[in-house]
Formats: sequence, C-alpha cells, structure tokens
Amino acid sequence: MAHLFDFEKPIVEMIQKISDLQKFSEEKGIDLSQQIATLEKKVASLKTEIYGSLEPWQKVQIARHPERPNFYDYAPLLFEDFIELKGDRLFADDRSVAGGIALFHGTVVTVIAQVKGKGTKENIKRNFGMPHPEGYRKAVRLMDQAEKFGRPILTFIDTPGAACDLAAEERGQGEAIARCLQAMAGYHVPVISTVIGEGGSGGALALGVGNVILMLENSFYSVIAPESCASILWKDTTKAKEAAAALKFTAQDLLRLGVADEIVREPQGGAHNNLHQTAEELSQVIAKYLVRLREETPEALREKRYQKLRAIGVFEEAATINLEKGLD
Amino acid sequence: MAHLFDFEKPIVEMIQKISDLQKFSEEKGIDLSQQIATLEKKVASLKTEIYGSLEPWQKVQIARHPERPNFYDYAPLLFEDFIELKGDRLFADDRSVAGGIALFHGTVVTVIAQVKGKGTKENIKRNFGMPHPEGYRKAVRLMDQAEKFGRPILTFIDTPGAACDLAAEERGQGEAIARCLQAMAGYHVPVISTVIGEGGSGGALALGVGNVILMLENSFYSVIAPESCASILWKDTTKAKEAAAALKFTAQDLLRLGVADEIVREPQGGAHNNLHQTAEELSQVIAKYLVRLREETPEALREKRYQKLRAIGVFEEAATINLEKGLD
Amino acid sequence: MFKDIFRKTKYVTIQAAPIQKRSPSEDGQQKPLIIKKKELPDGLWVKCPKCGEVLFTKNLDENARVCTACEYHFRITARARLGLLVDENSFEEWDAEMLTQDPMEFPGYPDKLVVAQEKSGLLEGVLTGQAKIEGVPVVLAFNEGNFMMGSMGSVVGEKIVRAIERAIELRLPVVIFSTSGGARMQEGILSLYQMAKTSAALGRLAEHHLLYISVLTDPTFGGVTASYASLGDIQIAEPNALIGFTGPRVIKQTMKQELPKGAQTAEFNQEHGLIDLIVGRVQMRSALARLLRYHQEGAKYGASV
Amino acid sequence: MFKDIFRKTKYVTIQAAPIQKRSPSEDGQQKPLIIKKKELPDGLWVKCPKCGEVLFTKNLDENARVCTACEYHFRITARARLGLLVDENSFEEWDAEMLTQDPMEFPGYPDKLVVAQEKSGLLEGVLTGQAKIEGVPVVLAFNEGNFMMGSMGSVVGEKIVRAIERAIELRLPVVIFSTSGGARMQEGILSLYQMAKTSAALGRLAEHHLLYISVLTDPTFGGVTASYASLGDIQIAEPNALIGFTGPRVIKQTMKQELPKGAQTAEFNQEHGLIDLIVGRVQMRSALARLLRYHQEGAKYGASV
Ligand SMILES: [Zn+2]
Ligand SMILES: [Zn+2]
Repeated sequence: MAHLFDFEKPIVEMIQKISDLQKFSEEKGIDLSQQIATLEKKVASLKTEIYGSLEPWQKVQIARHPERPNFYDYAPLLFEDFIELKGDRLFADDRSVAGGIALFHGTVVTVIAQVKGKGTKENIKRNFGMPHPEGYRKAVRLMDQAEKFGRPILTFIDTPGAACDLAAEERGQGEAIARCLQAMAGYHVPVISTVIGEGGSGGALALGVGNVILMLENSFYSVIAPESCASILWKDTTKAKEAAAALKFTAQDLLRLGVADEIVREPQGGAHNNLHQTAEELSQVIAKYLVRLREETPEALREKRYQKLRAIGVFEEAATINLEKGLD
Repeated sequence: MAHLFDFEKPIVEMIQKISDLQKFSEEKGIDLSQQIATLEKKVASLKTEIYGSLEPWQKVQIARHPERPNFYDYAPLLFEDFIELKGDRLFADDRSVAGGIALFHGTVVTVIAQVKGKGTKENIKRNFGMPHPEGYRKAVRLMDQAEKFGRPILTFIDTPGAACDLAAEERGQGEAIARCLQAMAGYHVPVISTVIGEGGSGGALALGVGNVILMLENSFYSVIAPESCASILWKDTTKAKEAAAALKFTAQDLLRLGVADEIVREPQGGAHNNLHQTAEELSQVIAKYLVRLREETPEALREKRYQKLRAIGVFEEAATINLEKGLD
Repeated sequence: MFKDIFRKTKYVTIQAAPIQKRSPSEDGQQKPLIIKKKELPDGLWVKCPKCGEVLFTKNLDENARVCTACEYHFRITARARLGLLVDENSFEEWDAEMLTQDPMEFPGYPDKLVVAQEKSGLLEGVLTGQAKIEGVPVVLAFNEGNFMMGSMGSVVGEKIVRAIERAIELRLPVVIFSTSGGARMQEGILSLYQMAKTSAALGRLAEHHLLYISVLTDPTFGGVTASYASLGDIQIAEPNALIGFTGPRVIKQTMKQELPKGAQTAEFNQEHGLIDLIVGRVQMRSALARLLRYHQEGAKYGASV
Repeated sequence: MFKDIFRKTKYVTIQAAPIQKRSPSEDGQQKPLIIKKKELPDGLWVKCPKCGEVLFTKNLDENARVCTACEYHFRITARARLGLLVDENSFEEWDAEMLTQDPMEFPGYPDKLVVAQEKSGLLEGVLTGQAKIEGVPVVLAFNEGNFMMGSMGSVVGEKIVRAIERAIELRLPVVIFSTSGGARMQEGILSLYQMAKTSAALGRLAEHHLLYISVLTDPTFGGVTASYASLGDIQIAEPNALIGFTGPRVIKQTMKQELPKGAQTAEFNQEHGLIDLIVGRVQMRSALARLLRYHQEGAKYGASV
C-alpha cells in the first residue's frame, strides 16, 4: 500500500499486528493460530465497516488515487483489440483524450476516454487529464464516424475538468464542449458513458451524454471540484470535505438522483487494489447494457437519450411539484 | 493612370499629344479640332487594338493591378445589404477570406470571397489574399449554413494561392482545402463561383466548385503561378511571360476548355478603370445564372455540379478519344 | 427610447408561490417572497467605470445604458433588454411561474434564492417567451445577471429547453441573450446536466433548419459558454463583453497564468474565430431584425425578402 | 516475402496505344512507347541514406525495403506496394489502358510522358483496381512516384474517380496510397480540377457510409494533399514520410522561412492532429486488414465480427 489514506490506518495497524503475532509465534514456537484467526476476522469486518461507509471526501481521495487504474490500464482487459486513432484534423492530437476502434465482446465499438497520466512526466504530457478543445474535437470526429458506420460508442470519464488556461480560451473551450454535448445527443447508435474516476464538471460532462450512465463505485461526478466549492462557500479550500458532502456527487447519490443507471462494484478499498477484478465487473456491466441497447431502433436510441436528458432537473410549477424519476 | 503598363504607353503618348495640341490651339487661337478628332479616333482604335489582343502575361498584370477592385469594392455595388460574419469557430478569423449573408437582387445569398489588401498595411493584415486553413474552415462553416437555410452561395476568387508557411502546414492547409472542395460538391443549393482577379492554384480552387464558373475578362485561373512554372520549366523566373502563354489560364482559355461558363466583360483597360461598370456587368451575369439555377431542384443542382466536375479532364482510352464538352 | 420601454415592462406582476425553504434548520420560518420593484438609479448622474465621464442618468438610460462618451456598455437586466428589443406589447412570457426546489438540500441555497428573487424581481434566472422584433416573430430567452449571477440550475435549463421546443412547434427562430457565471453549484449534477439538455434541444432546433442566434453579453462564462451560448448559427457579442469558459481569476489561481490585456473580451473572441458580429446595444434591435428577416422561411432561395 | 510477391506482379503486359506526340515541333516523329521491365536494384548491397548502414539488397527486399537497422522506409513503386499488400492473384486492375493527351500542347509534355512511362513501367501515374486483403475485398489505388513525381493529371484524377464510383456500386471500402508532388502543371486548369473531382467522388462514397482509408507515403504534397489524400475516415502515414501542402523548398524561397527540424514528417503531422496512425510498411497489410474487417458491413452494431 504505497499510498495510504488516513481512514485506512486502523486496517493497516491490525494487519501489522497479525504479522507481528505470526512472527512471534514462529520464533517462539507458540501456537497463536486462534488469536490470529480472530484478528483476521476483525480485519475483515473492519474493512467491511470502513470501506462500506466511506464518506464522500474519502471517495474523492480514492477516485484521485495516484495508482487508480486509468483507461490505458483497462483497455487491454476490456477489449479483444483496440486501435487508437489520433487527432482532431484541425490543430493537434490531445493526449488527455484517447479514442479509437475496439472489439468489445465481439462487437466493434468506438471508444473515447479521458486519460490522466501516472507520475509527473506522463501527467504533464496528458495535462493531468484536462482536455483542451482539440481533445473534445477529436472525440466528436471519432464519434461522428461511429454514427457513420453504425458503431456503439463507449465513453470513459476521468478528468479533474477541462483545461483552464489561455490556450483553451483562445481555441474555444466552451464551443468545443458544447459541440460535444450536442453531437452526443444526436447520435443514432447506443452510447454508454462510464465515470471511472473523477468526473470534473463540464469537462467531464462533455463525454457524459449516454443512453446509459455508469459509475464505478468510488468515482464521483460533480458540477464543481469540492475545493473550489469550499472556496466559494466558505472562502476556505480546506473545507473541501464539507463541500464534498454538500455536493452529493458520489455514485450512490447520482443513482438516487436518477442520473446514473448503475454502479459498477470495485474491490474492497478501491479499483487500484485489483485492476483485473474491476475490469471484469466493468466489462460485464457495460456488456449487459450494450445487449439491451442493441435491441432498440436507431430512432429510439436517440429519442430515449433525449428524454433521459430532458427529465434531469427538479423544479415546481405553480402548485404542481415535478418529481423526476429516481428522486424520492 | 497611377500604375501604367508598358503596353499602355502608346495610348498614353497619343493622349498626351492630343492634350498638347489642345493647349497649343487654345494659346494660339488656331482651330485644330479636325486634327484632334482624327487623333482621338486613333486613340480609340489603338485602345481597341491593344486591349483587344492582350497577351496572357499582360492579363496577369491587369489581374494583379494594385488598384484592381477587390471584393470589398464590389460588395456595396452588388448587394442591397451585406452582413459580414466572422470566424471558423475553431481557431481564428482569417481576414483574407470574407463571408456573410447578402441581399442580391432581392434574394438572400451566402457570400464567400478572397480578399487581397490595398497597400502594404492592409495586405499584411490580409496576408496578401492568401488564406490560412482557418479561412477555408470559415468558408465551409458559412456555406454549411447556406445549405441549412437553403440560400444560394456566391463565391469570389482572388488569391495568389493558399498561405504557404509553417503555420498553414501545422494547421492542415491540405485538409482545409480538401474539405472545402468536398463540402462545395455536396450542397443542394445553387453555387456560382466567379474569378474576379487572380485564381492561384489549389487555394483558389477551394472556392471554385460552382454549378457555374464565371471569370472577369482580365482574370486568370491557373494550376501554378507563371513565375513558379517558369522556374520549374526553364530554371528562370523571368520567363514568366512564356509560362503564362503555355499555361492557358486566361478567361478565354477556360471558356474554350469548358471550365468557365461565361466571361464577364471589363471596361477597356481593366476593371480598375471603371469599378461601377464592372460591378454592373458582374451583377447582371450572376443574376442571370442565379435565375436559371433557381429553376433546378436541390438534387439536380447537386447532381449537375458533380457531373460538371466529372467531365473535366482530357484523356483517351485505348483507341477511343474522349472529348469533353467545350474542347474542340 | 430605452427609458420609455423600460418603464412599460418594468413592473411585472408575478403570481406564483414563493420558494419553499426546505433547510431543516429553518423549519417553519417561511419567508414570504417579496418582489421589489426595481427602481431606476435614483442618482441624477453616474460615473462611467471605463472612461470616467460623468453621465446624466437620463441620458444614459436614453442611450440603452451605453456610455455616450466611450460606448461602455453598463450591465442591464433581462427585462430592460426585452424592452429595448421587442415590438410594443408583443411579448408573451412563458413559464413565468416555474420555481426552483432545493433537491440537494444545499447549505444556504433557499436564502440565496430569496435574495436573488428580491434583487432581480424575477422568480428565476431566465426570462423566456415569444415576441416580435420589427414585426418578425421570434422566441426569446434572457439570462438575468442579478439572479445568482445568471447561473443555470434546473429551472433555467428547463425554461430554455421548453422555449426551444415551442420554437420547433411554432417553426420560429430562437434568440438567447446570455449573461452567466456558469452552472449553479447548489443544484449539483442536476445543474451540470442542464448544459447537455439545452445543447440537445438546440440540436433538435437545428435539425428543423430553424435559426438560432446567440447573443453574448457581459459576462458569460462556464457552463453557459460551454452549452447554449456557443451553439448559435450566428454568434453576436456586445462590445467589450467578457466571454470565456474559465474566469480570469480561476485561471490566475490554478494556472499561475496572468491573462494578457484584452483577453476574453468580445473582440478577443472574435479574433479567435468564435464570434460573428460585435453589435452595440443601441444597434442590436435592427441588427437582429435584419438577420431574422433574412432567415424567414419565405426567404429561402426561390423567394425574395 | 516482398521479393516473391514483387516478382509475381512485376512484369505487367500493357497493351495500349502509346502517347501521341502533339507538339508541332516534333511532328511525325512518333516515338513508340517502350515499357521497360524495371529491374530489381542490380547491386548486391545498398547504403541506407538515414543511418548509413550497408544493407544487402536481398535482406532489404525481404523486409519490404525498410532498413533493417533504423526502419528507414525506402521509396517503392506502386506495383511493389500492391505486391506487399494483397492476397495472391486477387488483384483485378481497372482502366489500365487510359492514356494522357496533351490538351494544353504544353512545351515538352509528350517527351516527359514517354520518359515517365519508361521509368515507371506504367502508362500513367496511378494504378487502380480491386483486390482482397486477408480475404476482405477492397478497392485500391496507388500513386506511382516514378511517373512525373506522382503528379495528378486528367488520367490520374479520372482513374481514381472511376475506382471510387465502382466502389460505391460494389459497396466496397477504398484504400488509396498517395505519393505525389501535386497537380500536374502540364495539364493546367484540367489538372487543378482533378482535386475537386476526386474530393467530390469521395464525398459520394462517404454518403454511402463506405470506408475510405488514406495512406500517405513519402512524399505527398500539393494538390494531392489538398484533395483525396486528406479526406480519409482514417489517415495512415508511413513512418518519417514527408507530408504537406507546400514543399519545404518553396516555403523557404517564398516566405524566407526555414522549417524546423522534423517539420512535415508523418510524426509532425500526427502531433498536429492530421494523422490517425503511423504504420510501418511491414505491418501495413495486417493493420489495413484489421481496419477493413472492423468496417465490413456485417460489423455494424447488432452483429459480431
Ligand atoms: Zn465611458
Ligand atoms: Zn537505416
């Protein structure tokens, strides 16, 4: 456990204790197997307790874990083949967005994913997973081809947000995201969007206009970063924890709000503890929805996606209270 | 006559002589009206002779005349209203390409034009009429809107060629021109392309995929600049005159080759001698074709444009010689 | 002109339920909604923040609140814009009674809404409806900058989408005036998805070959820039309006990058290919009228305007 | 592998009328068309221009003429590419007998054509037809760099357009390998319009939802870059291939601008968003086969590959 969270310390301490007992037992030749078994049970129940009741801010930390699997980790496990295609044909190839054609459970699909780097060097190359306009324009270009050739689209969301620098402003970050939203809403092919890590505001949403929206168990998807929210609300970025709770952005919140369709289970402690298991869960859930969506006609796919968007929002009119699905 | 061509000198000399005679006649009180009338007739016939038999290289000089009217000179005379619309929505607004919506003979049209500057300062701003990729992308954006709203498209060609610098290469000059060609070929609205000055190779062609291709009398439209051609053929850029003759790029040549549909008359000596008259001719000819094209169905407009392109080219197959229309 | 029309449309009667406070800490303490009549600036003069010229309020109002010395555009309300723009008595407001809830039970949101309603004289941050501009029928929406900085929550998104959907039914063009700080944090993910919802609705409008003009006014940022404000067939901006995705303060904080002078102005955006036309507020009505007229269905080729 | 397949397809028999010299200065002197068999390089070894390695011709040929030390891609002919790519005996050539005329009576053109025919062993600068790649049927075109630098005149344009039109009839994907200096000056405006003609034909292919893969090889410039070579659904380049609109010499001459090292390479173009994939010649066949297979009509969603 290279990167340890505070809330994981009790678990680690107990594991250390077990290890000490085992060492002691071996050295002294004393049978402590019963005591050790008891402690191991305790570890298991502690894990269930801690990981089963993570607070939003703890989930943020897991979602941002430096070793959390990124798209390139999942790709070889999810796809029988993946051919990465590059460039927006206009200005550059944005390395914070990967796109291409893949074979998924025997079906040819178009894949678009945001990619954070691992380590500083790769993070600089990928702009910490924050796409510039050319990233969104590459996405639209490739998704347009999916529409042209009738391929389902799978998107994977993992970004702190869209790039927020002068270059992004100069090349029309707002326009690029808006076009992406509009394009995704119009396709006649199945679109499945999965938040695999951070879903940071408009920059994440740009890939989030799916017929189905899935979220990994410890991912979050928010209108604003908790730190920025704290800064606005309380002029205090250290109150990010409180902001995280207020924003209701966990997978569980979004399922309840009717935005997310299903939560993809992660191994105890987070996806970084078992990449293969996470990929397998992810693969099964996406495949399940893909099979369902493939039953739909192209027009129905488009219309239902529109209606799904259309229903997001809570308001009242005169005395009538409009309660959208999923909201209690 | 600020800018005087060599071939115009005999005319100017004779006009000077007339002026001298008039002065002499007035000073001395001698009636020379008959001699002056004779000389004036001579001037007229000299003009007809010289301007009626201009060599290709002389036409190039007229087409490149620093005072030759550009699109912005014609616009207020051609259109009852012109609203310029800017930008490619991606990178920049290219000032060597003007575009917008105009009222032409009571019809709303979309207008796209290449614009050279007048004088050094404006020429730098307009990159000497050489568009960068953003110019072509602006053109496609605006022409796509013409298609969306069912407006005829009028293009005006006047460029030494597309921009040929590192920036143009970086942003995909080839792609930008190719997309422009492909887009124009696909529209269901009438497209009329007019060469008003220089039609310099691919950069000019990008706006030249019309149902109708018109050329001002002293314009030219060439696969390569005569200087560059001379440099390749004879390693000698001063042989541009010979190259100009070899390239067969005058309005008259293109009419004969079946590429141009009609030649728009210019005032004697060139458009710069009478802007209003040129604009009036231009207006009448474009209006004539627009009326004709508006009779066609959208599908026919597109199909006939394709067939027009399809027929350009001269080749033989086995023994059969393929003679395309317009070629004798 | 400005003042007269402003007066005509200023005192709107809003008959709708007040926002219900749902925060448990304030249970029972329902504060009634008070729609204050917004007064015209009561001073006789105001100082232009750009050129420093001292302007008589009367002259400023008569010039659409554009500085008569330097053309600085003072910010104005949604209703003031409406008054400047549409033919007399032609405006029919839509969905005026739609009210925000507090689905996230977000700290302080109900209070903020009440303050915003008092400050703006509107129940929510957008005004939508149908009107005529120089006789041409059009569907209109105006963000209200005084309502939580024109931020987009569920009501703003829903009202805009409904306006667009009605425009499709009526086969009318749409003009939206944006002024916004972005998505409304207090409605969380629901607010974020209003970006997708409005963009999708505009996609449908486009498929029906109906015109959409986006008019960007000072300031337009964030989720609004990244949705409906950037999707116009024609993009118009008011002179000097600040327009961008990320605000200059955030860019400075997060990227340690000082923006060059003039960055994110309307003019900067136009140079970068994002704006078709920069139109002064005084000329806006006639500019829109021309554009609308040239896009009327009868104006398609084959017909004359 | 390379050598064997190359041999199989090398000795093509061309039965067509030779180019007719039309230049009045050479009246009567009709030079018969001689199609010389292109010999394999007769030396036993060749030096790599990039890394300087001395390579045995046999090894170089067996490696698709890619340097075994540094992967430098030597230029190869259209027929050699064909041999490397398609299933044995699957190629059916189209329009092989189409001949160029001299519509402009351009100085020296007929002579140049004869030289080009002798040098390339082809009647014109492009080879088109239908074949199979790993069993997948496809329409193919290859520019021939030895034919007047792969320039596009009437015949090149016409053959490419016919190939695309036949692909539409047959509902087949199209792959074009480009190598070209650009439009063919000697055919003037007719040559220029081949850019529009080929681009328009590809537009029709796209409307039929058929795949077009453009493979850019060293060098691709000018009118070919500004037409069919840039219009691929998928853009592939060979490593280090020079690709651009204006050649570096002309940029230097006209703009007094020295291009930075690495400008206009395949890698430069990919960084600038213009190329999807850089694929070595040895891997080209299998890469194309995968892409073609994934775009077969049966591969649409609902079906498996
Ligand atoms: Zn002022
Ligand atoms: Zn080598």
